[in-house]
Amino acid sequence: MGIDRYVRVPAKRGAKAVEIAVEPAGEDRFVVTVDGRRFELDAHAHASGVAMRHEGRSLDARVVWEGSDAVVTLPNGASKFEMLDARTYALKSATGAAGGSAKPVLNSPMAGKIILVKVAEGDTVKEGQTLVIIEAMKMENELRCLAAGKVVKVAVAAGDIVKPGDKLLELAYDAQD
Amino acid sequence: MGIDRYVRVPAKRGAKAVEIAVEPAGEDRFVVTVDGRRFELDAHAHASGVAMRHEGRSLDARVVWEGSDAVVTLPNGASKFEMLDARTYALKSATGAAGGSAKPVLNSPMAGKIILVKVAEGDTVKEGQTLVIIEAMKMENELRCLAAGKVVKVAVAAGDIVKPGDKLLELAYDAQD
Amino acid sequence: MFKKVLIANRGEIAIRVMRTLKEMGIATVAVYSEADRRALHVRYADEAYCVGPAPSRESYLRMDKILEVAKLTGAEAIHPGYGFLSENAEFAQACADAGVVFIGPPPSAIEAMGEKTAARRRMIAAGVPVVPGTEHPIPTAAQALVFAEAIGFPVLIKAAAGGGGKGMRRVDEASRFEEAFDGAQREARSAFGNEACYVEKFVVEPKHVEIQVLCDEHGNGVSLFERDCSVQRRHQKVIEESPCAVLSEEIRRKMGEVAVQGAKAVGYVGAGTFEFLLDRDKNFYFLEMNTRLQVEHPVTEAVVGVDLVEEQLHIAAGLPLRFTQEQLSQRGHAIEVRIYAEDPANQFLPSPGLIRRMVVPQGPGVRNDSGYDSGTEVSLHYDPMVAKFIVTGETREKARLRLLRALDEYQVDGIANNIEFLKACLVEPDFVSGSYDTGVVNPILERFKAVKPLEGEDEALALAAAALSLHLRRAQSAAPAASGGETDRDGWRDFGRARQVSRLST
Amino acid sequence: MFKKVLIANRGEIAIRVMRTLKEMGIATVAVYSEADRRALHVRYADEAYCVGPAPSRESYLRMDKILEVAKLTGAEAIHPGYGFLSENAEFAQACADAGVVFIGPPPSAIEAMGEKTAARRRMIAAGVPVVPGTEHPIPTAAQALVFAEAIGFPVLIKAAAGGGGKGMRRVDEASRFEEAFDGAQREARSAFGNEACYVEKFVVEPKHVEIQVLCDEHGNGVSLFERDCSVQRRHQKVIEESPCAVLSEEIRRKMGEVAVQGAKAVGYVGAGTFEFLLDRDKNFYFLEMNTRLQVEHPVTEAVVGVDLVEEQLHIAAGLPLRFTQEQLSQRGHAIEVRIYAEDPANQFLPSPGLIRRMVVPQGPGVRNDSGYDSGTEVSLHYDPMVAKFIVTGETREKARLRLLRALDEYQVDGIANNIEFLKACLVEPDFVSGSYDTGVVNPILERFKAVKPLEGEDEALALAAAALSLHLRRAQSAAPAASGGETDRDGWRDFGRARQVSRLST
Repeated sequence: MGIDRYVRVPAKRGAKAVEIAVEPAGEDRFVVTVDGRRFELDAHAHASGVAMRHEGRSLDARVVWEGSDAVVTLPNGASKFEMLDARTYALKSATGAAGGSAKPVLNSPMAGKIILVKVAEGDTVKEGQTLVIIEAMKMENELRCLAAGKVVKVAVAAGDIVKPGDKLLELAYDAQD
Repeated sequence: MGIDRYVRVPAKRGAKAVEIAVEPAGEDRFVVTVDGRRFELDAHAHASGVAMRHEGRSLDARVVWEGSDAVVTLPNGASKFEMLDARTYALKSATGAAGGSAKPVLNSPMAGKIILVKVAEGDTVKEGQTLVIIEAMKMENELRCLAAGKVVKVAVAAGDIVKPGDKLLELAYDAQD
Repeated sequence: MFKKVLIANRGEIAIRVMRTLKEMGIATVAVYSEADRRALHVRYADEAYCVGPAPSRESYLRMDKILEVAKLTGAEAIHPGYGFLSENAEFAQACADAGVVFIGPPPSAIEAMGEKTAARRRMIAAGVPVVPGTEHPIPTAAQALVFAEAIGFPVLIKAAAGGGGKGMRRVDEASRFEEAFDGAQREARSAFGNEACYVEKFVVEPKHVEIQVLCDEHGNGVSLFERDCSVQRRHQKVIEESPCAVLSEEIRRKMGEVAVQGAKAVGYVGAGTFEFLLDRDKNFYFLEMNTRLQVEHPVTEAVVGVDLVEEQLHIAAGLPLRFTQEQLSQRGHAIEVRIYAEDPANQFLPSPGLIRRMVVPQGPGVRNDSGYDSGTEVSLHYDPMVAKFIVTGETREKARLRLLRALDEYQVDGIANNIEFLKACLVEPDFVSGSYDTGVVNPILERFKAVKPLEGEDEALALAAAALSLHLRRAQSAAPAASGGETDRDGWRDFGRARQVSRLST
Repeated sequence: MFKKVLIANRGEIAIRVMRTLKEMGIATVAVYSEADRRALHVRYADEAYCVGPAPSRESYLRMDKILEVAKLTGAEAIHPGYGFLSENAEFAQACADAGVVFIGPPPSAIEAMGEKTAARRRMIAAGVPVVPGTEHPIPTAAQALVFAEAIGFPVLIKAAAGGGGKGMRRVDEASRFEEAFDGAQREARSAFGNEACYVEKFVVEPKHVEIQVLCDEHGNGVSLFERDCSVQRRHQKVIEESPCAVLSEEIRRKMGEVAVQGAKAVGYVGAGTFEFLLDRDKNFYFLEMNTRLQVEHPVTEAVVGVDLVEEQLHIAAGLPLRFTQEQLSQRGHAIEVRIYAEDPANQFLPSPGLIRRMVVPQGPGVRNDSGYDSGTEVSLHYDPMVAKFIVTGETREKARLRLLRALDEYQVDGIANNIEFLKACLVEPDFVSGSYDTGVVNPILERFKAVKPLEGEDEALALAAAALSLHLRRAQSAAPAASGGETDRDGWRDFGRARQVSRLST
């Protein structure tokens, strides 16, 4: 059947690495160990995720994959995990992308049209100040500044069409850490 | 993109072979020729089949694949087609499976338990006569004879568990063709 | 109110009950057989426990196991759904003995109504009109035949412990009687573990009309009016509606009064249904009482505006009814169809298997209760009902047209189903007029072709669709994986690989 | 009745209208933009024609093209839905000139109510109470500020041609007025091609309560009672319900009478809505009339038991109303939520994109109207509403709890959406009590976290689920293709191939 007898699945929860082992234990039965914590589970995959039973508790986990990230929803909330293989993990560690400090680049959170850029390079900006107005679906959306600082670079102009993730501005936040 | 510029799709409608050509003609546009009849279509595949527009008419064709058979449902009805490749077609022609005369084998139409076999080898049977009683989902289902003839072989006995397609009886129908 | 309730059932009814429980903030405990490990009702519950192997007798009918789960989980009450243990007085008693509330009538009421001939006698005593028939089960076919000849054919053979048409046989002539009686006994034994059968007069061209009642522990009882369940195939209800198109306000009131009176006569508590035959002259005869929730309860919910499961819970918790007869009324019209995994092209034989795709109608006035979804399996071990589907409209005709619209949207692919057959029933003139009787399905069965084949341009366009489906899947399969689309491919890769793009040489 | 009707709209409302048309046996003609080639409303129609490129102005607002399609197909009437051309008097006139019935009021009534300040004047003359404000659009921010200071802050800046909150700004202090006015004008110009704005008094802590009316060509008019639409975020309705929890029978009757009176004053024909502000003392002020079907019309349909689209068709065909005011009543309670493709974790910015999986709640008392399904795309060109979802219950509390149950079942995966935000609104104490006003959303916005992260054992179990999902997909991918399962694999093969089964070296 090609099912591995014992599978290790590295994952990340925020910046912290977790080790998960999945051991098949019969039809639709598994022993899953998460950071040393052992769970005996009935489980099967379905279109929307994984249905599990743990000590009688029925947990229908919705799992949405975004690339190698899994967003798992249970009745009490939802968490996103990065599911890694060893190679990818090593790569990410090298570039140090795990940092987590607020990025000094304002990327477009959506697809739309730039209506107005309210700041210029060199401007000093306050927290909450409107930086850019972007229109999508006939609504204007104001992108505001998250902390005080300075505008280093403006990458777009009114009339530009942007995709999600496109760089709009570069900022230098005032010293805080 | 790997999309063929011009694709021939042999198919069968009942016992008759049909030749279909699919020619992409722009985004979501195709020219499809069915036995020489030319259709200019807007079309795209979706989860349940193929949505088409033909001369303004919107045709949301449900397509269910059963192996290489396609069952296509349109508002006015549904038809099943065997979609072939040249190799398979040649093979089928050789074995002469296309015949179509009533098969002298009674296969189980369902999964279930044989309750009663009401005939024995050598019995003469009339049209409509009950041959086998099979139980599934707590209901008894009587399998009746479609034409007069003789029982050649009985392949099951009361208490047997059968799957769909399992042979139950062999019959010899009285001369008719 | 209870904090946790166990549902001793499976499929759509388990989920339907759990939906109301969740709305009431009550935790749910499911039980399941090994065959149902992947069933939706297990996923829907807060807790779930396996109670045995696939056969019902070893799982869903295991009272001991189910009560054990109730104890273990601290469930204060058990909802039995329909079928299985729902009309089992012994189970109701076992629940009481174990200190768990059985959400249904007291054991004595189940007993009084459960054995059909005893029920007839009780109802006759209570002044409820009944169909002529034997008052006790008859042990042998020969003895039964004597009685049948006495009341005159046609007669109906019925399982004393029966329900849902199982073990039921109509016999029109003496020569066919004994074989039918033996078959009915055999089926009854297999389905209920009790082969007792009885015989009654078959009322010709009747309507099957039933009255929904609710009774509380405090002596209150109300009728929630009628359902017309005359569209039956092999005594299995297929389409149900409320109101009944031919019922006058006066007969409706009378039937309701008689039903409440009958229920009170046996000390009934909870939701229950009085089934009647209604003849051409609007005489009605008691058939039997179902001492549980019915499959067709949603048409009453739609028209009367109540949640019958919630009312069951309130009654079981000892609360008085929340409305009087005067506060209840019917508004609009509702029709329910039962979608079965069965093959109309093949004598309606059950067709268990994997549902590859299920698409449920949406928009105004529709309700779907199902125990299945795309990718789930209809097991051969249990009832072949995939879903009950209900529409509501201002008028009967509006509801009927809405149902036709909706069934056009309904898809259950991968297994044979009766959707096309249901549509054929809905356009049958007798159904359209509302004056149909329980024989309405017979002429439809004769005419009905499960699939009307396409012709002319439609057939050519269907071939084009099949070819495009093949072509577009090939194209998708050839497209770079980087596109990242996680849309449904229906296993296309496997199929695509085996195919050749080449010319047919004829 | 018409034999064929063109629907000049897209998305859920086009499909909702077509569903009723199909139930009435009327053929349907869809129009679509190039961006909507694959949209569901194109698939649902009997015929469909492309009317131009993605931008509305070049497609859905092209009166000439749409009328050309009507001519070509022989459609006898056009249903405009909401938005787009639905409140465009010029289009209604063009339809009349082309001999096609516009399913809506006469051009004169649209004109009378369309320009908000003119409508105010008409309503004042008709005896309808209004909120104090300017009676004409004001050209410049400076002039508007003078007026705003005269009536006193807070004030509301509104687009004269507006609707749906576009171009609307609340201003609490003079210093922020001019910037807001300029922004409103800019947005109005972009959305409606008309920058005219006016200013009115902002009623503090009001409810937004509207009255649904139906008027026929024969001088009859009825009120179908109220909807409470006070749950708004940035003046966009999010949750609507009927009845309004705080309305007395007397105020309800008064509001209905005033609305019918106002409609008659402008010769209104068809379905329309009078929007009122209801203050703490139950004084109500006319805000504006929507001369079309509203997004929230289903809560009225549920509670009153009518199909408003069918009534629109009857009226447009010149038939008299099918009921009198006395025959109409409210039963039960209905709540609608609007499911938007927007990201609550990111200032509710629109999040267009591919819906990878959409699962719609089922069971009793739910209705879903959507223009999308699994595998379809929410375009950035149009409104980000994915679906309107409606529940019905015997009481307001039952409906609210049912909605919470149902939203737990609702899945829209692949794009950000507001479902969790809707749940947060439904448990807000002010919403629970029913006494909320239009400010109810503000405290929720402050507290709301789109995703509550899992903790402790739940987090560990979620990690187990993710690992199992990975593992089971790998196993399925490795299984022999002969198993023939055509179940959904969500593109797992691509992903599986890139992964390594190996140990993490930390």
